[in-house]
Amino acid sequence: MGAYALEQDQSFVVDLMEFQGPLDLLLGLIRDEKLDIYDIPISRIADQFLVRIRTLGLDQAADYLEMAARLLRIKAQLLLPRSEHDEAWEDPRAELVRRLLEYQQMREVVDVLEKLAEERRARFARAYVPPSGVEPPPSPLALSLAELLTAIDRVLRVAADPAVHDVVSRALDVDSAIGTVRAVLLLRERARWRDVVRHGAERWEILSALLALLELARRGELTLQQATPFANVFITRESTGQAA
Amino acid sequence: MNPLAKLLEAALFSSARPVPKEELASLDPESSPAAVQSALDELRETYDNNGHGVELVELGEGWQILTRPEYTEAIERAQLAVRPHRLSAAALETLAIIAYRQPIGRAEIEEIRGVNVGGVLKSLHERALIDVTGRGEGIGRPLLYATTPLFLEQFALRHLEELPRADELAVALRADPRPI
Amino acid sequence: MNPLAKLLEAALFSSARPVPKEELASLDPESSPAAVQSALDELRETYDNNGHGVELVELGEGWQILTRPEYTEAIERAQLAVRPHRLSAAALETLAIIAYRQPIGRAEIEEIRGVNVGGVLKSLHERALIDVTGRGEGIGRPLLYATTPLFLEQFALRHLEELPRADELAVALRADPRPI
Repeated sequence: MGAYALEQDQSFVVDLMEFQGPLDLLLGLIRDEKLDIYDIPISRIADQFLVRIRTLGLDQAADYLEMAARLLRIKAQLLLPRSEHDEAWEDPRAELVRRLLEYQQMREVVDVLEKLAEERRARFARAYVPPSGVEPPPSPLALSLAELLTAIDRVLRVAADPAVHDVVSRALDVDSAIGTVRAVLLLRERARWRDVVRHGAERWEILSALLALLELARRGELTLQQATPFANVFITRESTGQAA
Repeated sequence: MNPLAKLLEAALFSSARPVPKEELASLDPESSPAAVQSALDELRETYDNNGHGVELVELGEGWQILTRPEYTEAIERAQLAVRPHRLSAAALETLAIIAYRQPIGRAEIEEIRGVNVGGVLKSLHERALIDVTGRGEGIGRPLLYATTPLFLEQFALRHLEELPRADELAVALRADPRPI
Repeated sequence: MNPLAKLLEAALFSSARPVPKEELASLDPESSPAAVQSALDELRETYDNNGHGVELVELGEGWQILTRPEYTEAIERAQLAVRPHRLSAAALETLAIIAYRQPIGRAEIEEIRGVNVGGVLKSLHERALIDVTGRGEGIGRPLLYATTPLFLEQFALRHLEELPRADELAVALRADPRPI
């Protein structure tokens, strides 16, 4: 599954070509030609780079085109005339050399990581995990911003899809009605039937609210009063009920 | 232990389910059923005689290494003491929607998530991560939810503006190949 | 084995992930950290000296029992467990950069790798090998990434310092190219 996900991104194309990007390709050329990385003959390497990305079909890939443009720019800069003893002159290749070395270093680390991962893959952890016996009591919440951001990302992906509404008959939802009642009673001590059931509520909503009220009354979170039949129902929060 | 007993131990350890004897036998085609049985006996005796926290048991479906029951309670207690509780994906998504769209009513959240969020709202409210801040316009004047100061505290945010904008997030978390 | 070592063995057997040191310590509140360490040593020696198919290793900020590599092939052939997928070269390069430069933003990773890394970051994040740890300074306050404990675990590292230091690498960074 993970491998599949990785294949989804554009690096897949580059994977096929056995090159991880323009720097990798460039290093390959330097190695093949046995060139000194600190003294790259830019004009020659730029021409070869262009030929290679054309033959490899990478001449449409932005990352490779950017590198090609960079090489041609350095080539042009090196052709500019300069005086014999120009102290301020900077080799236009310096930045490229720095990046190539940095990339090479990173590849060395990749070799280390690959070896470590291979060693770890060759060992299995315990697969059977005994089911926990008890419902865990509420323990401190561990929340990370990253988790929240990932959730937002999931939401955005889903929310971007066109909404499709299916009409289904709904079962009672007493739990949410309980939530609504509790929420109302958080705001004030006394409430009326109208406060917990919206105007024009569907039958399942009315029934859910009624069951919720009865349930909460049973749990002692509120009391229900109705002066006369069909009169307004008053809902009063019990002070001993659950705190907010 | 003899080599076959060691192999069986590794295999039983890495299997998610009890392993039938035929499957254990297939680990080493050279070994006879009698050799497999005597290796199992050796493994069981090693666990029993050398004082181990685990034991080898034969269940209906096969053989399995299990922790001894007397340690279960201590292990569960230690896990609870150390492993913090995490919010479910559903709760996080609901919280994310409220954080970005507050104040927001339940119907609107359900519209975005496509599922009933009654239970989730309730538990977020119990955890004091959201609160009812008022009632909206429209049919039934729905309750509106918003995040609480505790929410900011839990995510180590100074204020809501520290959350990335939706468009930034898309760039940061999503595959986003440059235009060619 | 001593009673604490047995308890630790049972706890380590009950987890598919490395068990954090704090959790091991809280198994028996009466035991000192030194006692826990010596029980762990006893358990490791028992596995090593008495010829077991498993061994005790320290990794990813905790301890874990793992099968010995010589049995992997037989276990896989008998289809009792499967090895996880290898990471792609793109994923490894990105992880290498994050491991050394964390916390690091996407632009900086792309600068080093020379390619777009949006998709790779997303899959590494989905596999919980990296995490967002904050936001950087500068334009758009980019999200910053760091490696997770699971990264250490999957590369069997105790901590990041086990990776080679820059001066231990064969390629040394040299400031300027030779003058022409």
